[in-house]
Amino acid sequence: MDIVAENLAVCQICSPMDFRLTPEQESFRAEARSWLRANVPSAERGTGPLPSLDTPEGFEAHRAWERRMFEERWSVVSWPRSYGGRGAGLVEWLVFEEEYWDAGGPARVGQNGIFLLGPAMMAFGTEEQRNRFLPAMASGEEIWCQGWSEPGAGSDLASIRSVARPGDPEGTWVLNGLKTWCSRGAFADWLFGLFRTDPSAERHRGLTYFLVPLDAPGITVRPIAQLDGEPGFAEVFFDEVEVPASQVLGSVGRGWEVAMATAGSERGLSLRSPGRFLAAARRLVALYEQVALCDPARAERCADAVARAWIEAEAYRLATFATAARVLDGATVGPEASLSKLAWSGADLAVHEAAIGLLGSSAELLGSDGTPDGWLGGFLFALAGPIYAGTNEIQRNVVAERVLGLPRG
Amino acid sequence: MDIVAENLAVCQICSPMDFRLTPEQESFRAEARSWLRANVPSAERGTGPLPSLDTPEGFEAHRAWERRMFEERWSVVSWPRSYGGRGAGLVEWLVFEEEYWDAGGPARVGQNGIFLLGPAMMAFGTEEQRNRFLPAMASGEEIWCQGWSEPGAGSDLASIRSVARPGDPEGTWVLNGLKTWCSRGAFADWLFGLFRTDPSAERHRGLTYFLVPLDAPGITVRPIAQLDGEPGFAEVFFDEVEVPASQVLGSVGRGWEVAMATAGSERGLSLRSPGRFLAAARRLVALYEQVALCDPARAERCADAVARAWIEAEAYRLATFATAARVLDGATVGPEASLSKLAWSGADLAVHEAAIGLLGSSAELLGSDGTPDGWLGGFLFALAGPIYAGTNEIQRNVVAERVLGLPRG
Amino acid sequence: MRAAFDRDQEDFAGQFRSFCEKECPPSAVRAAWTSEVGFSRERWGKLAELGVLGIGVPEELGGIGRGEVELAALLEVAGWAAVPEPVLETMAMAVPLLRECASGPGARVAREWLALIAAGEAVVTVGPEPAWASGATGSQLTTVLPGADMVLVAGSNGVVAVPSEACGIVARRALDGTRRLAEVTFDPAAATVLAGPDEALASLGKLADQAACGSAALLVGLSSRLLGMAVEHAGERRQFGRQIGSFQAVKHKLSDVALRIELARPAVWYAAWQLANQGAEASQAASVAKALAAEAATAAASASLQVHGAIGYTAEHDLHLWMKRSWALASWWGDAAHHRSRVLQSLIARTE
Amino acid sequence: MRAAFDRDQEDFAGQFRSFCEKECPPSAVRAAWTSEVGFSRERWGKLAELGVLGIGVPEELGGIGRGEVELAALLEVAGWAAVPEPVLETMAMAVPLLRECASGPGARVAREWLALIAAGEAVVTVGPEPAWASGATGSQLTTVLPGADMVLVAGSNGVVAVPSEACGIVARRALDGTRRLAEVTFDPAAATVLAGPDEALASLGKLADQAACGSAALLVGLSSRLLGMAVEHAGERRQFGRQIGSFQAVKHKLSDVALRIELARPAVWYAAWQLANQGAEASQAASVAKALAAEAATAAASASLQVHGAIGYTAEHDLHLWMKRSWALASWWGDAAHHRSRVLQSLIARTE
Repeated sequence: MDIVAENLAVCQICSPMDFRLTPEQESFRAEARSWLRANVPSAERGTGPLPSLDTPEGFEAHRAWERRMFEERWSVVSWPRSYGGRGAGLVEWLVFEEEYWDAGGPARVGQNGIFLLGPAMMAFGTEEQRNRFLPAMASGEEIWCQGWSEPGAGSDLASIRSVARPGDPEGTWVLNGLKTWCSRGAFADWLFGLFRTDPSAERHRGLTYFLVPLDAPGITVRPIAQLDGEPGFAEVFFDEVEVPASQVLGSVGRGWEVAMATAGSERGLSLRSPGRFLAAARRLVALYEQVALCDPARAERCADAVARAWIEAEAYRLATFATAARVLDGATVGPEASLSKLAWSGADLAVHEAAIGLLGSSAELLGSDGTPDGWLGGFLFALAGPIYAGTNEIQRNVVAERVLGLPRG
Repeated sequence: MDIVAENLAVCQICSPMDFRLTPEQESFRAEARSWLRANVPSAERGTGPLPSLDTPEGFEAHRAWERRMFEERWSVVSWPRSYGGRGAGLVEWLVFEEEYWDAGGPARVGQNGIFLLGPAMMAFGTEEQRNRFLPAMASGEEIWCQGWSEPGAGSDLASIRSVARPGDPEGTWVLNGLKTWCSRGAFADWLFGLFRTDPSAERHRGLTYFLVPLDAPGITVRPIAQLDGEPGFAEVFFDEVEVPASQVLGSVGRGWEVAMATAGSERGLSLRSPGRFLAAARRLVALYEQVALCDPARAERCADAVARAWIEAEAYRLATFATAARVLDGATVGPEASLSKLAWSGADLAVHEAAIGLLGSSAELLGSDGTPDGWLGGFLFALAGPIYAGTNEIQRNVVAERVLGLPRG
Repeated sequence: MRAAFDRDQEDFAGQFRSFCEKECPPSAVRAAWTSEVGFSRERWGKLAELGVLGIGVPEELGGIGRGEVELAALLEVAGWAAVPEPVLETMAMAVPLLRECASGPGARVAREWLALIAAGEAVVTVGPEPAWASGATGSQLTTVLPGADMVLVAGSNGVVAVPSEACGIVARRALDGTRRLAEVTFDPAAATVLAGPDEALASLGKLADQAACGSAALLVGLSSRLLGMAVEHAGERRQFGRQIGSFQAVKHKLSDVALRIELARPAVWYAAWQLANQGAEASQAASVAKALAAEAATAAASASLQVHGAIGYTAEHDLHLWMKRSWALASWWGDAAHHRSRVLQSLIARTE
Repeated sequence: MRAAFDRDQEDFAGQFRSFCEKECPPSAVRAAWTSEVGFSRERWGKLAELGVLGIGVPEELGGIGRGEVELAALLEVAGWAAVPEPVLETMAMAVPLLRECASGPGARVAREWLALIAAGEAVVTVGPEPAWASGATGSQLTTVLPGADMVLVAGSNGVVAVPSEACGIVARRALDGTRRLAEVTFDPAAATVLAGPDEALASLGKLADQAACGSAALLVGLSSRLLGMAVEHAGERRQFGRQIGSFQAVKHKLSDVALRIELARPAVWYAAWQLANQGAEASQAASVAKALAAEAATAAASASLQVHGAIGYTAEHDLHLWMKRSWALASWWGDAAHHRSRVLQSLIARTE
């Protein structure tokens, strides 16, 4: 009858569209769910919620939780078994994340290491570095903070001025400069970041990626209080800090490439899995139902915002599965990662703004420990989304120029 | 007791804030209302609604309405009596406009002349020009279209390439070039616009403001159909068009200043009075009430958009009265006119989008004459708001640079 | 888990796109506006030859026997090309409805018309649009009446098939010249009952889901073309000595539209897959898809018009052909706000 | 018709602004966060000396005897400076309420407290916030309880005055360190009745209008400072070799905020004028003002945070002092959506 009908009959190379998990994926989901439901710190079992991870005691409590997960190989499910993972695939990782957040899992204090440095180290690190650093990172024994930004280099990351000059003995380096907005910097153990090793090179050339213990002589950490009042990030000062050659990741002078692989992870698939936002969107619907019972007029006024927010989270979930399918077909995630960042930061804000609307003026109340918790804490955190990991203005430029092909300038 | 209290007691120079009209203004309002209610073309009296002014018969019907208004001095209330006006003040003009639109007055076919050229001519024209052109403009005897844009000069108005070279006899000019998006151009009698008289000058220098009859030899008018299918604007081709010296407005080479005064009117107070949007917002509320009776769920979903739209229109009304007060105190409307344009174009869209939402899929239906009328026609017209009279992107630049003082670039 | 078309589906969509580039350029869309019935019977035949019209018709009736996933792939292409033929009405609504009725009281008629559709010999429309979609002040409308051979009328009393010549038709013209709407009345004696009142209610629900999902797929295609036109214009048009696409205001506006489209597209796939598999989330997913796609299209139309400036405001430029179709489909069978409210209701019902 | 302050009003506002620049710099706001009651009793006294506190108190009680228009001018300045003292509660709510009760059963007490307020010797708060404002899950709250000398409790049963020491107070800390909230209970025996149930209902309505208009005035001031900070930062901060304020994304974001503020300000004036003149549109105008001002402030906070980037996200930078006040006041005594719904209701009622 026609060529297309014939084609449909003969070509069966790819598997058809199917939004169900495979039986193996379903059993992975069931195992994760059951472990998480039994182990996630919870008020009911008297093990939670954990104090804010930006307090000294909260930081250690979160570190302990990372270790607990690591012990049962739930800390880094997608990593190879040799580093403490399960070698799980991309879809399994997304499924694990859905379960993690749905079970009310705490924020991941190790996430900068696990999701940003980890992938870069697997791609660019030596075997020694991977064995030395990855398991300790996964277990929470060593918590990493990032050292990207500087006072003059925020969105314009290539303007880095912190320097590393060759030290003595040969191959070692001496670091000087200042890094800022280092998330988790107040209590972390190690820092990863870029330093200029070729002072004559400009912009993104002549940079090198270093790994630095925060207790090294010459380092001063100044915690900075965030909107919630807690030291969620820090300034880190480097004054003649000596670093051995083994703490350079990738080649000297090629730090930008290493960092960009990491930044891709941050904006793309791995930092902000849909599970987190879906869980929040589900809690939002539950809040809506509560409010509808005692203040139907307010609930009605917020209904459209609630629906919108839930739909944004669901759309991000579906879009992420579509990206995963492309990746599994062999595609790499390029500038489309910027679309992903715009999506999750938008969904997170939409969910929390809708919740704040439902709560009315009681939204401003602090928790019993005097810090913003629950929806208010989540709202403050969501506000940072359009700023960190490359501002959303930068992401829109990337989408316009590199996805749509609009002219630079 | 304190210096401030003393100050309050002694200083009475300015009159206090008062949103009431004076008795004189109230009686002006009453007179306008009574005349308009009795004379505005209406279905009830079998005199309206007029056909679209972008059709030949509609154009003439609107011209006749302009003449009717002129006969009773309602066409240009704020103009001096010598040109057919009433010498009404700014507040009176705003009041007249409220009444005009509230009474369902038709679109003003002469508005480009009356609101754009008129003020420029009063400021820059010779006495002969004013006497020759203004009364005919006010009576609808001569309808003007604007000749600002060219294919390469839209938002970037200073890129004009149409030229005027000295003719014979001395003082006359010969025009060549192409003007486009000339609103009302299809049926108008005259055109005003800028032509380059000094070909060596760049950008906004060396331009001259000309007045040209559209039946002059060498002129070709090509009507352009708008979104509603009607020729709402036209391209006007100039091929060796001879123009006498008496048809230059202002000084030769100073056309930009004359045009900018006009553009200020367009964006600022005089082109889009709040009355128009307020009347539409009131009709929107009435539509909401109708829909609430037969489809309460839809009305409920649209309620917030309806309220928002009405509030936008009301806010623009109040802000315009505040601008009027500043003008009456002796201030001039500068770059703030750009805020005004952003406000009215936004309010107009908000009102019509809310109405389209209330109408659901029946919004797409054409009127019985096969053209978009009512809310659909208004929606299409509102869509043009952010584009004409300087795109809203240009207006935001102006606000940022000249009101807020942000750096150019 | 695989959230992507397979190669066959991609290939079929690709072939349909090539077909559209050749057989349905903007000039053809424009010609349809002024044609008698708003679309081309000749192209309808070619669509059948290509297998497009028969995609959802069972193989034994001359179709290809595929489901909503393949349909979604084709409808996105149809939207991209602004195909004027009534693909939504016939392919996404009439075919599934007839398929469901193919074992009921009107099986013979249903099967007959399915075969006619696959062969390109029949245009079938479905109506009237329910009151919740058309808005309180609007009358209940059906699309493409003047050109249809048969009208399926789905109401709570049953599903009946009425030949167009037995319908009383009050034609209403719409802003989009290819959308020929009508208010329809018919003589019950001329109608064949395809489903009784019991099945009809379920059918009506499914019909609404199919309409939502199908219009969402069309809207994603329309949006991507609107975006493409804007990107192209922004790369060509110069003002202030620069391409206007180099201005951040233009870049950010268009990247926001790109985001809306990239979020809507997988939602359409999921809804189509749910419908094809009679999933429990089919209705909800269809509403999610329609809500996202309608918003994407509205944003794409608005951004594209603004980027084009005055030229986009003319009927001479092709932009309006896509823009007007987008506006119409964004509210046809439920606008974004309706579908969001439906999603919230279904989320609440699920937790109860 | 004159939609502008007169010179006296301008001058008074200007003097208050100079006062704030000197007496209430950001460091003073910051100090109030960690102070015992969240504001400064010393500055309260100075505000009285300047005449600010007495603006609405009748002259015979030591005040200046002006109304809501002057109050709006002062509150905009107070918002601009983020003055931590409870000017909304005392000046915009307690004073008008006491003024209304000054001829009722509690006239003596009302007049006494009005005089104390004008003299800077009393801080009076009003509560609790009604349920429609605080949200369904929130308990009913009162502001500045720990530092107040007296609480006016306005409910449908009447308006009563209760000395703070006779109140049961459960303090609740808010995100803005100067906002000291509390759940309040009191012993009726300790309360003075200022108005009976009949007058109370009207008083409660007026109180809500005063709260809406007063918070709107504060929000306009807060917004304009937030915008000012963003403009300043955008002119200083350089990235990619340019001031970030030269990027169109930043320009357009901030010009949109400027527009929201310019639209909200005259709406506040109109509401204040309506309240001062007991106009028929007072309630509607107050809601219009609050809806516009709350949206302006929310937009200003969001844009200013984004323009500041990470530095704006710290508690070290002053931005958060303004941002948090804005968020709180945007929903205090009714958020934008509540007030929009109230506007629509009043528009409909008017046509009926």
